[in-house]
Formats: sequence, C-alpha cells, structure tokens
Amino acid sequence: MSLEELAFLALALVAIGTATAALLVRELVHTILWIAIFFVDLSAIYFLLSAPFLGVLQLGVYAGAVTILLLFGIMTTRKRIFSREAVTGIGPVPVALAVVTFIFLASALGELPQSTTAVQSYDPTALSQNLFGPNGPWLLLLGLIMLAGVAGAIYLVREGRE
Amino acid sequence: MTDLSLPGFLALSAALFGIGVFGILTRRNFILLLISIEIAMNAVILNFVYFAAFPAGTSGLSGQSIAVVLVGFAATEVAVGLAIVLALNRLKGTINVARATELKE
Amino acid sequence: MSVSSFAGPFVPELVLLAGTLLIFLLDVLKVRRIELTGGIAVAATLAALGVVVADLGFAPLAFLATVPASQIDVAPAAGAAPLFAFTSFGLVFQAIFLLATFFVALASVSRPSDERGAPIFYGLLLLATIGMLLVAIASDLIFLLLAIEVVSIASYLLVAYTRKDVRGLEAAMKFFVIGALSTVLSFFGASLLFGAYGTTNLYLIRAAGTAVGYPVLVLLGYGFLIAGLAFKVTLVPFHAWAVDVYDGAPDDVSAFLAGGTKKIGVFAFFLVFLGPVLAVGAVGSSGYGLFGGSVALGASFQITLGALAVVTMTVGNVLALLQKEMKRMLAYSSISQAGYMLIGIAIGTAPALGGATLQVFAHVLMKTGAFLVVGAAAAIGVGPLIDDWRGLGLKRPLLGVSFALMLLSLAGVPLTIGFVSKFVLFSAAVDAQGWFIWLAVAGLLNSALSVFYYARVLKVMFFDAAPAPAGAPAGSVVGGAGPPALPLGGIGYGRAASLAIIAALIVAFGIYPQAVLGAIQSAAYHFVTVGA
Amino acid sequence: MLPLISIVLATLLLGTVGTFLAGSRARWVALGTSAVFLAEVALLLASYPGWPGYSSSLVPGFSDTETYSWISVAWLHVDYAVGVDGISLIFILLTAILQVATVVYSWGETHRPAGYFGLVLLTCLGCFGVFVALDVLLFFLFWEAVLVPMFFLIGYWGGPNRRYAALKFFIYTHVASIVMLVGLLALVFYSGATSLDFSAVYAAAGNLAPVVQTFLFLALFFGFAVKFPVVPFHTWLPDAHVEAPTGGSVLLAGLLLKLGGYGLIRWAVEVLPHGFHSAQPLLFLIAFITIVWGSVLSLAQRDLKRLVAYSSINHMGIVLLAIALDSSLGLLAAVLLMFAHGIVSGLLFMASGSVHHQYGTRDISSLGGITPSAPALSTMIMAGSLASLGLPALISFPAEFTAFLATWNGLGYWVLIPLVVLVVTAGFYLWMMQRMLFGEKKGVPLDVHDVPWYEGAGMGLLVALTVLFGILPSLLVNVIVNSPIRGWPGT
Amino acid sequence: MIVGFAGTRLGRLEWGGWVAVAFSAAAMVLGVLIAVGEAMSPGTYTNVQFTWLHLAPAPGAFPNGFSLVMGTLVDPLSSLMLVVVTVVGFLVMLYSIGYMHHDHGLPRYYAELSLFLASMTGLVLANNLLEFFLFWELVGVCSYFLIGFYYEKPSAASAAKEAFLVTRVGDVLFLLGIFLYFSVYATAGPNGGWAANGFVFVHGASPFLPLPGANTPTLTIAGLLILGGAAGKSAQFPLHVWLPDAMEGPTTVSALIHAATMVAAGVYLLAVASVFLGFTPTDQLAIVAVGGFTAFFAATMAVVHPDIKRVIAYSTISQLGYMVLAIGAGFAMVGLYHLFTHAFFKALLFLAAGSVIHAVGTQDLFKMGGLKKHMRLTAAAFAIGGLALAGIPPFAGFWSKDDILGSVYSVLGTHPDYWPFFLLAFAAVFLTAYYIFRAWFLAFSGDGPRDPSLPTPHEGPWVMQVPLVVLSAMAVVAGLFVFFPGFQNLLLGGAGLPGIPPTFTTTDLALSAVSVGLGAGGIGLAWSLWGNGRVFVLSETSAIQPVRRLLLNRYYFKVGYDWIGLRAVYTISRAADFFDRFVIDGAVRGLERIFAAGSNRLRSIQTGLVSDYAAYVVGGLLALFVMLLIVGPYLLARLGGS
Repeated sequence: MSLEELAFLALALVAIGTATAALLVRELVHTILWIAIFFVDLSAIYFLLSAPFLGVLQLGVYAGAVTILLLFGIMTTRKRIFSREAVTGIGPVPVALAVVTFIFLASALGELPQSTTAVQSYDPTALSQNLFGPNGPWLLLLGLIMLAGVAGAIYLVREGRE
Repeated sequence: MTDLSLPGFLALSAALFGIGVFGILTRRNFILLLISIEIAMNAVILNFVYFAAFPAGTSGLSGQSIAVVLVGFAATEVAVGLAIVLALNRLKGTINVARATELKE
Repeated sequence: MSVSSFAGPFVPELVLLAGTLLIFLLDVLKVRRIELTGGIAVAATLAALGVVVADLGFAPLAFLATVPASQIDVAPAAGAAPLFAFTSFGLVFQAIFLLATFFVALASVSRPSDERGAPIFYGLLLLATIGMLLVAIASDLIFLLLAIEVVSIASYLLVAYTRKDVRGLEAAMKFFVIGALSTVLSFFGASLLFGAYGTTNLYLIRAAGTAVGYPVLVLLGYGFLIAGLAFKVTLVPFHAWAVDVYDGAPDDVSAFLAGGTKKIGVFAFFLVFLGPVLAVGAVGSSGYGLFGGSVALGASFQITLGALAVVTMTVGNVLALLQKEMKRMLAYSSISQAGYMLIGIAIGTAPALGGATLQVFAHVLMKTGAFLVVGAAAAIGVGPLIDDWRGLGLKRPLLGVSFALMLLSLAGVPLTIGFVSKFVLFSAAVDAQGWFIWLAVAGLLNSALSVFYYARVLKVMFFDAAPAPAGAPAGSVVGGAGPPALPLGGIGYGRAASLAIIAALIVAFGIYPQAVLGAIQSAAYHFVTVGA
Repeated sequence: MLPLISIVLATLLLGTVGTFLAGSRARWVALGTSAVFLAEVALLLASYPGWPGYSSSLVPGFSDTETYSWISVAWLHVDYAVGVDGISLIFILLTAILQVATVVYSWGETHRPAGYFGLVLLTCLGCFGVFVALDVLLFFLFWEAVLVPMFFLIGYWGGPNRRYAALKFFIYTHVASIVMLVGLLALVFYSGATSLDFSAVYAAAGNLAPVVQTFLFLALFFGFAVKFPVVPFHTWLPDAHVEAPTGGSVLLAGLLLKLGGYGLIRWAVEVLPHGFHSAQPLLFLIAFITIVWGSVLSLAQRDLKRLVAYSSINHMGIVLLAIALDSSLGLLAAVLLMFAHGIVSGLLFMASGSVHHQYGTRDISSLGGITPSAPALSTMIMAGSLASLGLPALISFPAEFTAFLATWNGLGYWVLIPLVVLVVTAGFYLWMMQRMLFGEKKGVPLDVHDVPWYEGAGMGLLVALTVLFGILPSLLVNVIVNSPIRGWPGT
Repeated sequence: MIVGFAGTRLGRLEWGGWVAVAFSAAAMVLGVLIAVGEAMSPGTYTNVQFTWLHLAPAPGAFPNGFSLVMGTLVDPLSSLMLVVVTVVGFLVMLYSIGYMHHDHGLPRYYAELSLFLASMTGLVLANNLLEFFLFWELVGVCSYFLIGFYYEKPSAASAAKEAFLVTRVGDVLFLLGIFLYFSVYATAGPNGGWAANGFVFVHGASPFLPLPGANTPTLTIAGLLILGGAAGKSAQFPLHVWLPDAMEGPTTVSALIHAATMVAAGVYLLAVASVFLGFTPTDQLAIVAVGGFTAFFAATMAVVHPDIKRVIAYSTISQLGYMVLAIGAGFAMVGLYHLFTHAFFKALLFLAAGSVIHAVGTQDLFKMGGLKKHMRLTAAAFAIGGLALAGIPPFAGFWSKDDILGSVYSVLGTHPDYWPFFLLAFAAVFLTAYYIFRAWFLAFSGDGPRDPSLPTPHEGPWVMQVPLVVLSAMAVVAGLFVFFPGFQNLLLGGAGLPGIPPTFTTTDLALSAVSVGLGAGGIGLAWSLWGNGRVFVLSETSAIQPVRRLLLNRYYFKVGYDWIGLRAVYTISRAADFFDRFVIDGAVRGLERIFAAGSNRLRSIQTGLVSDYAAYVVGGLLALFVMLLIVGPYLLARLGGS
C-alpha cells in the first residue's frame, strides 16, 4: 500500500467519523465543530486528488462561509447556544434505508477498475477557461439561482413592518 | 503523480451519502437536516472531483467545473433553507420539523 | 462560444429577466402597487410567449422570431457537446410554461393592491419562469439540473413569500427539505453517469448508449436521476411533499407549482429518457442485473417507468377519493395526472411523446385553472373543505362553470381538452402495441376511478343547498383591515379574465384539438428523430 | 344535399342549451326541440331509400354522410363523420319518439325543470350521436356523453337511494366503456387502419389474426354486455331503474340499453367475424342464462319497476341471442326487438312512475284493484304488459316471432329455452296485473284520481305506436334491411 | 274486409251495445253470404292483402327470400266456421243487451267482445299459419279480459290468469310446431316454400304432405306440437283445467267464447292442419287418444259437479274431445260438422243457464229447483239443448255425434289401436246424457228452489228470449242441414278434403241405435236419481265415495298445476333473487369497500412529518434500484428480452 493510499484511507476514515459525529452529538455547537473538521478533511482529499482550486474553494466556502452561516442559524434560533437537543430515538427503518442505499452503491464497486492509476491533474487556467468558456452557462445559471435565492432569502428574513 | 484507485473513493462517497441520508431521515432539528444535506452534497462534489481525476474519457475537466458550480450552489441552498427556517422560527418558535405537522393526510 | 454570441436566441429569457430586475428596482424605490408589478410581469410573459410562438413558426408572429428556423431541430455535429439546443419540442414546452405563468400572473393581479409581497412574488415568478424556459432548451444534464434548481429555489421562496402564514412556511420548509434531498439525488445520479460516460452531455450519453464499461453505475445513476426528477413530477412515492405544499402554499403559488413547475420534471424526463431511455432495444451483452444476464437496457427502463406510472396514478386517485379538503383533493388529482404523463415517457414513441405533451398542455390549463378557482373562492370567503363549496356553482356562475369545465376536463369528459389528451395518449399506448396496451388499460381504469371525486365536487357545487350566509361579508377574509372589495363580487378582473380564458381554451381545444395537436406531434417527431 | 344530421345535432344542442337556460319555461323549449327533432328525423326517414315501401333494387349503404377532418397527425386521423343506415335510422326514430314521450310525460316536473329537461335532451343528444357516428372517436365521445346526464338524472331526481344507484350505474357502465375503448383502439391500431373512420377500420379489420380478433371481440363484448346488460353484469340495472326518475328510467331502458345492442352489431359482429364466431358459444350461453335469469327474477320482484327492469334483462337476452345467431333474420329480429322493447319498456316505466305518483308506492303486494279508480292508467299497464309478453298486433310480436324463428333456424331445439321462458314471462305479468290492477282494493287512498293528462298523453303516444308498428312492422323492416350488414341482402 | 268491424270497439256509451250488435249483425250477414256463396260454388279463393315483413333473397339462409304476409282464405272449412262465429256472435251480442244491462263497464265489455269477434273472424279467414297464430293469440287475450271482466272478484282475476297461462303453454307448443313445419317447408313446396311466401296454406292439388321426406319424425313431432297447441285452446287433456274456471266470466262470454267459438279454434286448427299440413299416423293416433280420452274424462267430472255452468263447461270439453277424435281419425269435416251443431246447442245451453242465473242469482244447482214453473221458455230451451247434447234424434247433436262415432268406427278395421278411445267416447255418450239431465232435473224440476233465500225467478227481457228461441230452433234443425245439397258442398269441401263418408244417411244403424240407447239410458238414470226434485245423496260410507271426491277435486290436476306454478317456480325465483342480490351484487359492493378502505389506509401515511416523506423518497429510490437492477432484467429475461 502506497503512502497516497494510506493518506486517503486516513482522510476517508476521518471524513466518515466526523460526519457521523456531527449528526450524533447532542450539542449543536459541537456539531458545527465536527462538520467544520469534516469540510477541512474533504478539502485535504481534494488536494490529494490534485484539485487544489477545489480544495481552496472548499476551505473558503464550506469550512468558512457555510459553517458560519450554520452557526448563525443556531444562534438566532436558540435562546442559549449551548443547549442540548432532545434525545430522539433512531428507528430501525431509517438506518436500514441508509445501509441498503450504501449496499446498492457499493455493488458498483466491483466493476470499477481495481488497479491504482495516476490521478489526472488539471491546470487551474484550463479549469477557468473551461468554466468561463464552453461551460459558461453553468455559471450563468448559478448566477440566476443566487439572484433568486438572495432576493428571496433577504425578503424572508427581513422583519416586515406590516 | 499521485497513484490511487477508484473503488475506494466510490466507497467513501457512498458512505458519506448514506450518512447524509441517515441524518435526513432521523434528525428533527432543521439545522441538522441542513448539515445532513450538505454531507450528501459533499459526497456528490467528491464524486465529480474523483471522476474528473479518473476520467472515463480523455479528459474529465468539466467534472471539476461542475464541482465548482456545485459548491456555490450548495452555499446558496443553505442560505435559502436558513431563511425559510428562520421565518418559520419567528412564527412557531422552534425549528424542530416534528412540530411542523399541521399539514397532513 | 461566448456569452454575447448566444444572446439573440435568448430573447424570451432576457425579456423576463429584464422584467424581474425592473420589478426589484421598483421595489427598492418603494413602488409596490400590484397593478404595476403585476402588469410588468404579465407584459413580460406575454412578450416572451409571443417570441416563443413566433420561433415555433406561427406565421402571424414571424416578425418576432429570434431563433432562425435553421437552428431548430438540428442534430449536433459528431462529438460536439452543446449545453443547450433549440428543438421545436422544447419551444412547445416553453410556450406551455409561459402560458402557465401568464395565467398565474394575470390572476394574481387581483390580489389586494397594497400587498407588500407583490414585487418579490412577481420577481420570483419570473425568475422561476426563466428557469423553466432554460429547462426546455437544455441538452446537458448539469445544465438541465441547474435550470431546474433555478425553478426550485424560486419555488421554495414563492411558497414562503407571505412570511406570516404558518401553513405557507411549513409547506416551504417541507418543500425545501424534500427538494434539497431530491437535488442531491439528481446530482448524485449525474455524477455517477459522469463517471460512467465521462461526459454530462445528453447527446453524447445517448450516442454512447450501453457501450460503456460500468453498467451498474449507469443503472444506479439513472435510478438516482429518476428519483430526483420524480420529486418534481410528484410520482409516487416521491409525492408526499406535494400534497402538503399545494395545500399550504398561497393559492396562486399552488396553481403555479401544480400547473407550471411540475411540468419541467416531465420535460426533464423526456429529455433524459428520450427514445426511451437512451436507445430502445440497445441490448447489453453482459450482466446488467445484479444477477447477471443479458438484458435490453431500454426495455428495463420502460418497465420501471411504466410501473411507476401505474402506481402513481392509482395511488393518487385512491387517495383523492375520500379527501375532504378541496386543495388536497386537487393535489392528489395532480399526482395521478402525473402518472398519465409518465405513460408517454415509458412508451417513448413519438406518438406517445406527443400524447403526453398534450396531456401536459391540458394539465396546465386544468390544474392551473382549478387552483386559481380555489384562490378566487378563498378570496370571497369560501372555506377549505369541499363541503364549504355547497351551492357555489349556482351562486357564482363564473366560478361554477369554469370550475366545472376544469373538473370535467380532468375527469376526461368528452369535448374538453382533458378528454382529447387522454384519448391521444392512450391511443398512442395502444398504437405502440406490446405490453403498453396495459398501460392504456390502467390509465383508463384510473380515469374511471377519478371520475368519482370530481363528480362529488360537482354534486356539492350544483346539487347541494348553499349553506346559510356566514356573518362575515364576502371579501373580508383577505387582510383583517377590510380592504376595498374587488370588482366582480370579490373575484377581481385579473382572476376573472384568467379563468375565463382558461375555460374557453379547455372547450376550444376540446372541440378542435388539431389546433395544438398538429404542432405538438410534429415537434415530438423531430425531437425523437434529432435526439436519436 | 342538406347536412341533415349535423342540423339535427345542432338542433338538439341548441335545444339543450336553451332548455338549461330557460328556467321555468324549460318544458316548452324542450317540447319545441323534441318536435323539431321528430320532424327532422321524419325527414331523414323520408329521404332514406327503402322507406316506406321496400324495393329490392336499392343499393344499401350509409346515407346522409358527412365527413370533415377533425384531428389529423401522422399516426392518428380522426374525422367528424356521420351518416345513417337502416339500423341507425330505426334507433334514431326510437330516440325521437322517446324524447317526445318523455318530455310530454314529464310535463308536471316542478323540481328544477330546466335541469331535468335539459338533461333529458342531453341524453337523447348523446344517443343520437352514437347512432349517427361513423368514426371511432366520435362514437365513443357520444357514448360517454350519454352517461353524464343520466348520472345526474338518477343522482338528483331519483328515489331515496339515488346516490348509490347513480354511482353504481356510473361505475359499471364507465368501466365497461373503458374496456370497450381499449378494444376499439386496439382494433384500430392492431389492424393498421389508416384512420379512425368506420370505413377504414372496416376495411382493415380483415388483417387481424383470428386470435387477436377473439380477444378484441371479447373486450368489445364486455363493453357492450354491461350496457345490454347481460347476466352477470346486470346488477346495476335494477338499482338504477328503481331509483331513477320516470323520465330517466324511460331513457335508460328505452335508449341506453339499446346502445349495447347497436354497438355489438356495428362493431363486434360486423368487424370481427372470426372473433365473433369463436365467441359464439359463449354468447349463446350468456344469452340463454340472461333470458332465464331475467324472467325468473321478474317473478320474484315486488316492486313494479324492479319487475319491469328484470323483464328488460330478459328481453335483452333475447336480443343478444338473436344477434349471436349471425343470420340476417336474427339481426333483423334483434333490431326490431330493440325498437319494440324501447317503446314498450318506456311505456311500462312511465306506467310504474304514474303508479308511484298516484299511490305513493310501487309495491305490487300492497296495491290492488286500482283499475276502478284509474282506468286509463290500468289500461296503459295492461297494454304495456301484453305488448311485453308478445301479444300479436302489438309491437313485440313480429320481433319476437322473427327472433324465435331465427333461433330455430340457427340452433334448433334450443329455441325451447326462450319459448318456455315466454310462459314464465306471461306468468309474471299476469300475476302482476292480477294482484295490482284487479281484485279487491287495497291500500289505495280514496281520493285518488286517474293519471294527469300529460302522463296519459305520453303513455298514449307509446301505446299508439305499439299498435301501429305491431300492425305494420314493415314500416320498420323496410328501413332496417337496407343496411350494409354482412350477409344482408345486397351486400 | 271482415277485419274492418273491429271498429266497433268505439262503442262508448249506453247505446254502444247496440252499435256492437249492429256491426255483428252486419258481420253475420256477410258471413252467411260468404258461406252461402261458398256453398253454391265450392272452391277456394285466396286474397293476399299485404306483406307484413319482407327480406330479399339472400344466399345461404333464404335463397328465395323471406316474407310474412297477411291475407284471407275462404274455403268450405273456413266458411263453415265463419257462419258459426258470426251467427253465434250476433246472437250472444243481442242476448248481452239484456243480460248485462245492470253491469258496470259495458263499453269495455262490448269493445272486448267485438275485438274478440274480429279476431276470431280473422283467425278463421287467415290464409297462413302465422296469421292464424296471430289471431289465435288475440282471441286468447280477449278471452283473458272477458273472463276477468268481473275483475273486482279475485277468483275471476285468478281464473283469467290461469286461462291465459295454460293456453300460453299451448301457444308455445303451437309456435314450436310452426317452426318445425317451417324447417321442413321453408324452401320446399309451392311458391318457393314458406320462407318466401309467408307460411301460406296452399289449397288443393299439392298439399305439403306428399313432399319427399316429409313423413319424418320432424313432421310427427310437429304434428304433436300442433296438437299441444290445440289442446291448450280447446281445453283437451291435460291442459283442460282452465276452462271450468273460466266460467267466472259473464255467462254470455262463456257461451260465445268458451263453448261455441274460441275453444273450437283448437279443433279448427287441427282441422286446418290436417288438411293443409297433414298428420303422420303417429300424430293421428295421438290425436285420437287425446280426443277420445278427453271426451270420457271430462264427462266423468261433469257427473258430480254442483255448478250449472261448470257442468256445461265440462260437457264442452267432452264434446270438443269428440271433434278432436274425429279429426284424428281423419275426418276433419265430420269434426267440423259437430263443431257446427255443437256451437248452437252449447250456446243455447249456456244462454239458458245464463237466463237461469240471471233470474236466481246463483250457479249452484243444489240451491235451484222447480224453475220450470216460472221459466218455461228457458226450461224448454235447456231441454232442447240437453237433448241435442245427449244425441237424441232428431236434434242436432245426434246427427253430428253419430257421424263421428260412425266414421271412427269405419276405420277401426284398419286402425285397431283406435278401439279403446272409440269405446271411451262411446261410453261418454251415456255419461253425457246423464249429467246434462241431472242438471236439468236439479234446476227445473221439483216444486221450488231448495234454497228459500233465492229471489222469485222470472224470464229475461225479449232480447234474451229471442236468441234462446233462435238457438233452440237451430239446435233442432242444424243437424238436418246436412241434407241440403249446398251444405253438403261445404262439408264435402273441395278436392283433397277428407269429407263425410257419402254413406252417411245409411250409417251403421246398429251403432246409431246403441248410441241413442245409451243416451236414453243416461237420461233415464238421471230421471231415476234426480227427477221430480229428488236429490240423490251418496252415503258417506259408499265404496264410490273416494271416486266422487276424486272427481269433485278434478283429479287433483289443478292442485298439481298450482303447486308447480306457484310454489316451485316462485320458490326458485326467490332463491335466484337472493343469489342475485347478495352474491352477484355483493361482489360489486365488496369492490367498492376495498377502494374506500384502501383510500383510508393510504391516507394515514401522509403523516405531515417531513422526515417520513424523506423516508418515502429514499424507499422509492431503493425500489427503483430493485426494479432496474433485479426485477427488470428478470422480467426481460423471462419475456425473451425483446
């Protein structure tokens, strides 16, 4: 097993662990901590995959902006930030559904090439040319989504005077 | 360059997706729901990134482009979700989705 | 391709975007009168509709055309991966979408004129419409899904736009959660397909067919895609949100969701599962199933979609049978109607595509109209239960007659567009022969079942005695301060006009369906030919 | 050449709309429409070759045909195509007669008359449409259009259990029409017909493999069998009849049941000979069971309307038998019998309606000796009963006689079954008359008058026609035999 | 042309009766004229009036086409019958004016009676079997109405129903017989066969009988079925039960329909069939058997009955048996001759009985007595009728009845199997004489009514007396008509009719003597038991008491028929009704419940909790995987992967 593979294994285990922990801890603020680690961990995986631009983006948007947004959400909806969630039982059905989903996805593992190959890396310039060139419409669409989202979200959270 | 194999990544994203699904199905706090969705969304982005790194064709560059767009999209989604739930919280005083079951049957 | 080079063909979208921005600008300037913002929206929609219809080649409007005929229904060069393409089929859908928006926008003008949410409502409405128009020209999976997201995000916020309505916000929350989950599913599916095909371009994916190394990945990817799109189309069991959302959302928004945005899912199905589902009869050589064996990929999708269609219409109808609330009954009926449309996709022949499209068109008229009637009824103080509608048909003839026509059309009674669309659709199913005839049988039996609850509403509206007049005068429900009563006994000109137009179209196209069917069918033929 | 059929359709349509809008004067509009309708039908008849005198040199076929393209896309061609042949003319005549009779009979309807008369006219419009349609879609369209007004007639103006009856009627017949529609569509598309026009379908039907024909025939037959109705698909009928208002019952028995027979002749028998022949034993079996079942059950009924309803089942069994024989004589008999049954059952249902109006009950055992207080009503009941049990010089006789003769010709001694049942039929009618009309007065209020003039006039019209066509059946026969039916003279 | 007088149905007012009488008189004149014309120049003529129904020739079924026609045929057979119908009809009409004057519903009465006469005339003149059947049914329904004339009486309504039903059984047999003949003659025979020419009787040279292959089991069965039809109408065993009950109708009706005309239609049918269709030997034996047996069988029941009208009714059945016997033996005209004479004396008997009933208001013989003091004319008329019935010369009955016995006797040599029925018929002569004079003695002789509550009897008005006188005269002389050459022409008929043996004036004298002797003996026995107001009471312990009970209960036939008709069939139909309502219909209701239950069950999954909705989505996703990855491939592999 090569070093890269070992690194991936470790990062993957951390990702799974932090994601699980984020959902299972009973204090929401701890959740935010775990999820932040999760985002950072994924960023590391992107670097491992030779996608540095995405790694940086992940750090900036997810580990930064989204995490803070979530924290903000918690703070505005709670009177006390460090309060525990009520314990909710976890029924067998959701777990089973999640596990079976995983099993179905895992059934595709067998047909993928098993051998290790070199990861293809891309020049960030090529990426930007692709993003703003032929695949430009995706960004335009993202712009429309953001326009709608921002306009609506601002309207919603703004205290009405009526 | 870096040598890795594909199945491990698929297993990771499958696991993350499963965790996300699990969260969506079991968590009642809306913030946790959002986090679950983001975990699953990260599985998606991860998918695009590693499929870009192990392209089925000659180049998987557009996979990375998609990943970039999706990161932006996911952030917007979180903002919208938060806006909705904050408005709901203002009226109901809770963000527990189990308390929002007025509409049923 | 640069941004400026494709601005020309996007005139409808740009018109709508301009309208949106104008409305937001006016909002910032505190000009919020609904007559003005609504007027802008209606005008923009009409203008866009005119352009689209002209693009389709209707001679009287030819001066408006922006997409040269030579660019419509043109197959891409080999290896090219365009993100969007102009097909006459897509243009037909654009026209249908714009029609839905037009009805809603027109009817909404009749809301109280000092409502503060008006600009955001119309802005989001137009933004969603832009998304819908873009769905109709997509030829790339990611483009398609992002366009759908434009609509979705706008829709979540539209459902919540009243800000003060607990039911609306609860609906928005549910809508958002299930919508986000479905988005994840769709993108996950797209990522798997990307992994298997190395591209997200639908032409290339179709061209590759089953000649791909990772068949299970492909099947899983399509499974995720079906699930994600099924959310939009409200297929059972992906439907549960729809009932609560249609119920909780403001009436006009319900109309837009059921009549309008739902159809982008249908078009997405057409696009993704064209022909049907990759290429019909492409036989894989080895183990597609978990248990191996040689199968026809396309046929497997057909069976799956067919089963989904039958389950959807049956469950929708059975659930609607005993529903007591009007909007929820309409919601269930809308779900079952989605099942009919899916029949066309499962069959995948050009006639079936045409039939399903006609059904989409009919459904836009019927369901948009029905929810608008509910809105109008609520505006004059009618309660949410079906029983609250007692005697309304005779008391308010406009509502009564137009609603009766819509329900009869939904039930598939002759001389309405609903009858014609079902007839064409089921004819197409029989025409496809093979086991598809059972889809026709299932659909027809379901339409028989559906007649019950429609007939019940008619009975309540026309046969049962009206309840004793309530203490509150008509129109007092909207706004506690007692806004000035709207013209036409509280219904308002905009709503009345919208309803009248819909009712007239239902009958007109019911009597002479050739007016739309001809265009739809030839578009469907081109779509199948170009896509293959 | 005038587009006569379209004119009739327009007349009925305008009349219906006018009636709906006319409020308390609806009955006048309805009567006017009916009169014009009748006149136009008379014109149609007069212009039809072969009426009133028979001429063997005539070329049979559809006449007064009109065809306009309606829907036309690459794979689907639907026309607005109408026309009549002898068989449809007979049914059209029946429609016109029953419409007039029903409108006159219902003259005293005070409960939302506009709706009532409008729906009556609409029902007749639908039936007329079915009889003239020469295109599959048009046919089905009218076929379905009949259901709606009848549903409302039963559901709104009916008896105490009307909602249940209306729904049941609707389920049964609607499901049946759906199966029929699938059958028709399959017929069109599996045979490769170029359009939904009758002529195209007729021409292409020969391409179908025999097995396919059998399945299609069974699908179509199911659709028609429920309309007929034959055992075991009949249970909607007694309920619908008992609960329906009199006018509804008349149209239901007089016209709607005929749609089944008409459809069977037009579609199943004509177009799918192979399927028809392979299903023939089944048809015979069902027909015999229906004949016996309808008659035996009539005997057990206490409600006058139920009795008449079951006797309808019995008669329609004979019709099915006659059609199933696949002989020209059998078809002739079937058409005649349907016409006869339309008139006679209409009469009997009117009579039972009048009994109900006058005495507040239709329970045979609680009535008795009503003849002295209501001689006219009693006479109508007697006339109807006697006609129904096949008395010569009344309308059913030539029909039943031909039917039995055809049965004898086709099946030999099996004719004994309907013949023996004839005695049972006579039995229950006589028993009913003995207990209800004759004997000592029972349960009859003292101040009962005879039927009002309009009810009497409605019934009287039908009685007169019963006698007229009973004595001169050739008036009908000469029209019928000019139809383009397989195995019919001249085709 | 004759059918035209159905128009009398218009009689609405009090004078309606006179209108009817006038029309029937006109009909009588016409009828007699036709008969006289026929008698003067024997021959036949047919006049087809219109086509009722027509199908052009079609290959396969009817190569010569198919028609039904309506027409008239006058020949000796029909003209003889015509005279009977119109003359008796007129007299009964006239009599009715007096007899019925205090009844309600007279217009109805006259209308029905006129319709009956019209139908009967139509039947007689019918030129084809279908038309025959048509009028046959019509007279049946008129009979139904007239029996039920006193519809307020439950017994009358019931009797009417019974009559209709029993004759309906006969009608069905008749119809089936027509079909059987049709299957033989449809395309064979003159004028392209029956299918082409409409079942028309063809007279004379080429009757159907000699057709090759005609003498087959089919024809035998057809003949038997015709016999069944005739038995229903003419109340022959075993369909005889209705006729005595039919006496619930007015006496005039009994006289006209249930003695003289309609019941004779069955006999007429047999005659017509024997002439135009022919019977096979088996048929003939069956007809002889039915006739002979009925003649005796009915007479036995008449012996004990206390009701004056029913006694006469049984005698009618018995006499009809004679006619049937004659026709069966091959002597159609002899049978008709008896029909002719019988019509007069039986109408006479009924009208006389009617006169009695009119006077005393009861039909029970044991309540009457000594009426001849008050009603001389009636007593005389009844006596004349009785003598004629008993076959005492020179009264009408003697000639015809003796003729029958003689004729049958003459063929006994070739048909020894007729012997028992001949003997039964012969024995019936004795019984006939006995029961009719038993009735006479009970009613007329003695000192006065046995029931003192009866009103003082009196003769009826002139309109009732005239028919009595006329009929009495006819009863005396009708038998002698046979000596007129013209009448002989009628009886001998045209070519091909098996007429009265030319030696009838020298009939076997011994046979006549024995028969007259038997008749006289019967009268004597009656006188010895009942004469002069005596009442013969059979001791309760007598050995023949069971026989008497059996006879009084009419051999329990009616009980049996009622059981079949009411109990058995009704029970079956109730059971079928139960099955229909609960099993067939129950299945439908069950389906409905399933839908409602399904709707409620499904509705409960809409919990309102968004997590559940998400679970449905994921569940659906997994279901899709199962479909796509497992079910779909499996199905396609199974179906051939097309």
